[in-house]
Amino acid sequence: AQQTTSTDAASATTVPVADLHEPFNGDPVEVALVQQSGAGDYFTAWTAGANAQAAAINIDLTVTDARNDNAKQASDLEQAIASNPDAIIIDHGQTDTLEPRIRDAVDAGIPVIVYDLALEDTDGVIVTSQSDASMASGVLDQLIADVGEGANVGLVSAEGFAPLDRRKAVWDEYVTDNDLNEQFFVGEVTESTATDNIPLVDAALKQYPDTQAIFAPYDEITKGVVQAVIQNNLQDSVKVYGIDISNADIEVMIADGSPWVATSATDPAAIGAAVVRALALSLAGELDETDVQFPAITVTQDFLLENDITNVSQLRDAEPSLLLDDVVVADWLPAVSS
Amino acid sequence: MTTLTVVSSRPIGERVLDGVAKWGFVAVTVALIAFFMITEPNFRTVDNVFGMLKYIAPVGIAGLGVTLAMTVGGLDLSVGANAGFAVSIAAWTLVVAGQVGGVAVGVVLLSGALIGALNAVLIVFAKIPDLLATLAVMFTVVGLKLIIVDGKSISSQMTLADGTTAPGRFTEDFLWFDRGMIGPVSVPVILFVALTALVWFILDRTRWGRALSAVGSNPHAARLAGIKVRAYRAAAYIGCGILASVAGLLLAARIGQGDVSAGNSLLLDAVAVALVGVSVLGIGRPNAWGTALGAVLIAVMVTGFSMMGLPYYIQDFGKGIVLLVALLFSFTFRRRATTISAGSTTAS
Amino acid sequence: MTTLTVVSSRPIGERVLDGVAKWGFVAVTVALIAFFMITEPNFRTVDNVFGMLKYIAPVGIAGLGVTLAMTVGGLDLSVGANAGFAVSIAAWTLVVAGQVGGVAVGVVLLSGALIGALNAVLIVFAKIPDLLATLAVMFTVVGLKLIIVDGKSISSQMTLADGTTAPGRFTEDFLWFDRGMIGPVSVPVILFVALTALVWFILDRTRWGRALSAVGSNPHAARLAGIKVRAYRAAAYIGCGILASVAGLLLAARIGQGDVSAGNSLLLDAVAVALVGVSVLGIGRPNAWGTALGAVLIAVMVTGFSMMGLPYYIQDFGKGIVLLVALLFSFTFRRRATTISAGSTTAS
Amino acid sequence: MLSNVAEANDHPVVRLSGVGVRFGSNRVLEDISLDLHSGSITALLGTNGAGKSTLIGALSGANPHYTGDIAVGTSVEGTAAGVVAERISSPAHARRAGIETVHQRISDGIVSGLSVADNLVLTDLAAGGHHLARRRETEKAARSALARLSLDWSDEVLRADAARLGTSDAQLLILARALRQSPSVLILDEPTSALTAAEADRLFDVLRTLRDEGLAILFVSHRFGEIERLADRIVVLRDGALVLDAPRPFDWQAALAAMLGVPAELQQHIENPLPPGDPVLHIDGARLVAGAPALSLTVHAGQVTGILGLLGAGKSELAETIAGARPAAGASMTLDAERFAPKTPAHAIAKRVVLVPEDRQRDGIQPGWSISRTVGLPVLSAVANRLGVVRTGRERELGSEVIVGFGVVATSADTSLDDLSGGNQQKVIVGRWLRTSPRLALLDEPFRGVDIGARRTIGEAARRQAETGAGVVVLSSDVDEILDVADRIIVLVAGRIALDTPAGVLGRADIVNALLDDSGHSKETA
Ligand SMILES: Nc1ncnc2c1ncn2[C@@H]1O[C@H](COP(=O)(O)OP(=O)(O)OP(=O)(O)O)[C@@H](O)[C@H]1O
Ligand SMILES: Nc1ncnc2c1ncn2[C@@H]1O[C@H](COP(=O)(O)OP(=O)(O)OP(=O)(O)O)[C@@H](O)[C@H]1O
Ligand SMILES: [Mg+2]
Ligand SMILES: [Mg+2]
Repeated sequence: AQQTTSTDAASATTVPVADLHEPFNGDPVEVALVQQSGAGDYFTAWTAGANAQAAAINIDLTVTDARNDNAKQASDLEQAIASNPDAIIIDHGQTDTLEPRIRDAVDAGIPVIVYDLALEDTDGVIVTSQSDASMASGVLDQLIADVGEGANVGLVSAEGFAPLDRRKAVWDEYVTDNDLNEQFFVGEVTESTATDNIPLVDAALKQYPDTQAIFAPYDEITKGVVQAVIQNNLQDSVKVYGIDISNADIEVMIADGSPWVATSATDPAAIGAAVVRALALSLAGELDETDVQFPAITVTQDFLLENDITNVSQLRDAEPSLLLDDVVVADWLPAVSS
Repeated sequence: MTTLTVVSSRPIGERVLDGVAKWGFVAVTVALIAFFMITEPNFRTVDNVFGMLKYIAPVGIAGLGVTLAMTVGGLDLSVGANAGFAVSIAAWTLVVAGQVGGVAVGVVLLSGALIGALNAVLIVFAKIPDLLATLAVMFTVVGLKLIIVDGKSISSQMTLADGTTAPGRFTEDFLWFDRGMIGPVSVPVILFVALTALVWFILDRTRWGRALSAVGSNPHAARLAGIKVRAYRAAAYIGCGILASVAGLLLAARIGQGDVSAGNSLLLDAVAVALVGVSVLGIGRPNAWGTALGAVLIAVMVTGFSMMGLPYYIQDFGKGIVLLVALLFSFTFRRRATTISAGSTTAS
Repeated sequence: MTTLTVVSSRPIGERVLDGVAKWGFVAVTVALIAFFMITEPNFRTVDNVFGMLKYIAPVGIAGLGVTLAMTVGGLDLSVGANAGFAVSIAAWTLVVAGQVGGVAVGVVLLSGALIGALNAVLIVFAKIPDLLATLAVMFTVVGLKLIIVDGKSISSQMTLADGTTAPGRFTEDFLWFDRGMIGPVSVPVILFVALTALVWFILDRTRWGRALSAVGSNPHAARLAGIKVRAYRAAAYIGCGILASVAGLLLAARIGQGDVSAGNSLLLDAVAVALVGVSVLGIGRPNAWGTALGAVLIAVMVTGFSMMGLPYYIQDFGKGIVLLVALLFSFTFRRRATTISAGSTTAS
Repeated sequence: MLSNVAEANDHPVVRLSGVGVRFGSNRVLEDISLDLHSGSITALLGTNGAGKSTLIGALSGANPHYTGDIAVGTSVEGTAAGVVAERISSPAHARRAGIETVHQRISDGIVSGLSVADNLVLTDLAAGGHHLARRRETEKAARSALARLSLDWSDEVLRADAARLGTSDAQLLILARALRQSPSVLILDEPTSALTAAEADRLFDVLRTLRDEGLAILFVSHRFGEIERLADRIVVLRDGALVLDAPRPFDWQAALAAMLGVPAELQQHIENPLPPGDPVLHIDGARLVAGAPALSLTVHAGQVTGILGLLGAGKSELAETIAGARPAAGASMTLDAERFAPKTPAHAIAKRVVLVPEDRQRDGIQPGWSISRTVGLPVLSAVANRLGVVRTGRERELGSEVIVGFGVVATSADTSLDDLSGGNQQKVIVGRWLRTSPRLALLDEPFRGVDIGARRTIGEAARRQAETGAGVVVLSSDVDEILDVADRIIVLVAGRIALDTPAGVLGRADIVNALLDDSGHSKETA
């Protein structure tokens, strides 16, 4: 299959095939990337990063996107195993759904690497993740610093989505430990998450206009929350804390009078690329750990404004650690992302 | 010669039943509003009322489009895709092409009309049944949108493919479509009410509306009565496309960026309010005020239930139950059976 | 005595056009399959063929349900919600109640039949138009499901409200519905083919099928002919409900947990394949094999496009274009059915 | 045999006592008491809207919401003293009781999407029996049903979608289906209005045989000639009440008076045929039926041109071609000496050429629309003001104009067309076109299903129109209808003009002979 990589950055840094490490110096290495979702800004960037890194090191990446349909992801994985690739990357998913099939792959001798997927049995599988716990605690520390203990707060999130559930667990701890007064918990994840959350938060704010801070641990939701706060003219009294970052998010954060004061950030493109590198290192026999964590940083509105940052590339320049270009690299395997 | 029969006055019982059928849905809505007003002090505020209307405006306007399509006996499954396309194309015009709001509005309306025209050509000239044609257009338009924007949301200051920063941004005059006020009322609310009145006026008061419903109720007979059936069907789909793109315009101004997921959930809502509109006032056919009322009912439920602090999943259940009760009032107690023609799967 | 009208043999041109209308859709599918077979070596494998069929089985089976509802002239918007409910209720029975697979299957089928019966009661007895009734049921069932599971996905080892760990798990006999093989063919594929054949047989070969079509195409005439119109309509919706729950059963076995989002995307797909089924074989009315073929076409596109490495959004566009081309073949080139002369003027 | 019939006549098989029906507040039938005897044909007469179909609705189970009692079959027999009341609760129930019904509307009897053969055995679907639908068995059963009416349809026809049948064939299908059940009571609601004379004759032969076999037959018709030939007894309904019940010999003058409520003339002939005026429309090179020669015809203003032809002669084809409803395919036309090539009905209407289509249900009615909306539809631009806003008052005036002018039985101009009796629907559709003062009016089977009074109303309206200088064309397959109204008579046989004569020159027999010429029918002797 022909891989479509529209990224010019990739071709610029491609190492000649012959100079690559085993097994990348011969025929293209067939890798299947089985995604739970490839849609939305985060995953689009993630996939682009993975594609760029793969193209640079002679990996032929076949991407399937289940579009949040877990049954389809199960089928995609089965079909990936049936096509007997050199390795499989799994990006997000449901443990119970994927675990038995991952075992099938391991039993069939196919190397498997997972990203942000909790497994009970990680035997023979490389596990990578961006730490939800650290992301959440990063912004929540900022929240406590801003509004103090015992403040009136609200949570806008949905249940039933693994990363959101993990972030909520951290939130619940912070609420108890800091004696926060949780006034409301609303929110949903839909096909149009940003727009569909506006009325929910709008109603909550009408009910509790004295709210001081809102935690919205998913940037699509955060955008809806910001909209609802502005709609109620409460941007001076309500602070919003989010998770994730994108060009679109930065635009919202730096807008005049934006209530979104802090977010936790990784660079999805860099992460997508790093996952592919981790796989490459392991295929080359050079990866010594089986559990790779990618660090997140907390980005505040003030930081963005002070440094005149208006998009992700400028943020990368200001915070080079986002690029992850010193994580899972080798001489023959430099970091490449879109 | 034959004489006119005198109408005898109808028994009370029947009149009560007719009243229930006619006003049952409205009564449920009013009862719900009253309930929320009593239990939730914040529900009563003027701000909240306008807030609800503002929130529901895009759904209501897209629903008006569906009402048009239903009037000619069809259904348009591409309204959500159309609105989503409008969001992205508006963002592209403003941010990437760096144009002002007026240009973006023009581009959006044009794209809506073109998508409507594509539906019209497929249905009227290529004779593909409306449900199938609009389904195919839905996929195509969603795909086209994503191809144009490369699957990404467009926002100001984004880096373009050539490495430069996008020159434009969402201009104030464009954002006015969400934030602007005329007197105490915001622009989306005014647009919603104005478009409802316009669609009502056209459908109910003008000869063109008459012709549209004639086409919907018996196209064959309409043709023999001298109605240009194909032109009217085409016009209805183009009108529907334009209304869908207006809904997209409001969404774009609200989100303030070219959110790729915008519009996805609009289809079901728009079809739902148009369907509810058929029954709301006991009219039994697609109508503008009914559709608007259907939209308001949904907004009231979403806002009221949220204020009560119910989790979203109890809201779904509540929506279902309220809808059921209202439907029971509207149809079960009515003496004449109604069938809603909502699209066909066979060529006409 | 009577003279027979001689049937003149039809001109070649007409027969070609008829062939295009009848086989155009199939030709597009075959062309697409051939294309993928040539360009994608993996597409050719037997594994892949069965994999595709297995993947599409739930959509196909739910589509068969929609086909039933369409046969009696209706449509069922609650199939996705029904299947989603089946997933959660199966998980609840297995994990929380700790029952074995057989019990879960029974509970699932029963819930599907009940949801179908609820639709039937609303449509047949409460006289609510089918689109509205099934829309309201859709909301209610989704809400009910989320209330039952507290908005959470149910998985083995989960902590219950009382702090204990759930006693059960997805048993092997339940998972057999996804992983089991009979000979070289997996259980979902066998179920899909068997149910398609069953629905085809009932609709095309039994008198109940004839009665269902009669009810769908002219309920008034069917009633006057003594057909129990209400019973048949109710039966169709109950059948549709059961088929939707079978689809949910397969999804549950595949996902291996009570995923709350399961079934969300099923509605549009099921309606799409049933609609495509109407046109696929040039039959022009809902039919089982057409629906199955529609499902296969979608599976081929999704798999083939993914293998080609196209991003998801190009796949949408591709789906739209393929659908459009196939529809053009099926409808645009179709000749209008003409009046036939039965030759009933006779010499006496 | 004969003595059997006489004996059977003493026993009613159906007894209606005090039957009443109301729709909403509108009481349509009041206190009807009537016996139907086996071995006897009863003709049911009444003006349009008198309640004939409503009575049949109650008898056939189609409308179980009647008051009073209907006793049937065994419950009547053997209870000489009194009858056991029984409620006919559904069509299936009526059929079990031995009542078979052919309803007035053909669309109530044909299920499109199913094959012709399936439609012929439609009632089997409800009756039980074999669960598999076996095509060969079905076609065999279908064939034997058709044989009853001496019909022999080809396999191609039997397997075709029933929707493709023409009106007469569809009517024959429904009749054949009704007869195959060997019922004890047969009810026919205007079965001949869509049949040609030859087909009607064949039907009558069958009905006489059935009567002799002991069936009780109730028969609705507006054609006195038919009734005179067939019926043993006439029953007249007026405004929902039974006003006359008379055995042979029939006093038609009295029957007509009973129907209309006022004395009226039975026969009506054209006294002074109008002479042809200027040519209005000329058509040249029209091929109406496959294989027929091209036809040329000039229609003159100031008179009614009657076009007579059997089923499939090409009448509708001709009318629809002129009205732009069908591609002209090689035909060229002039209207008032100017080229006339309408591509759609809208073009023709703009030139004031209007068509009253033969199938009002399919081609004339918007379901659920009121009389005034229906009347206003073809003249929307006149009904609306300059801004396009419909003036509802004006619309209602037009509706009332048609109601009064054509004697439509309706509560008001806002009454839905769905609630009108068949004949009254027809009056509305004819009326809405004639009131537009067309240049050329084409009336395709305008008398189908209308009562004698309405037939005169429509006929007079057509003649008045002609007298104002318009061209009027009436197309029909009934000789008497044409003789009643036409100043010039054209007989169309298989797409070709077989006769063209001014009225009053040739006798009825000559015209009938021209009609049957070439078609293999036995000729009628003068
Ligand atoms: N479903 C209905 N609802 C309301 N009124 C009805 C309905 N059906 C019939 N009517 C009214 O009942 C009256 C009798 O109608 P019916 O059809 O029995 O007349 P008919 O004698 O059969 O006339 P025709 O000769 O025209 O067939 C009419 O005035 C008609 O308007
Ligand atoms: N669309 C069509 N395509 C081919 N043949 C047709 C079509 N419509 C009608 N015919 C045939 O043309 C001939 C004339 O039909 P037409 O309907 O004009 O007859 P008619 O004289 O009006 O008879 P009827 O009494 O049935 O109205 C018939 O043989 C008919 O089968
Ligand atoms: Mg009648
Ligand atoms: Mg005709």
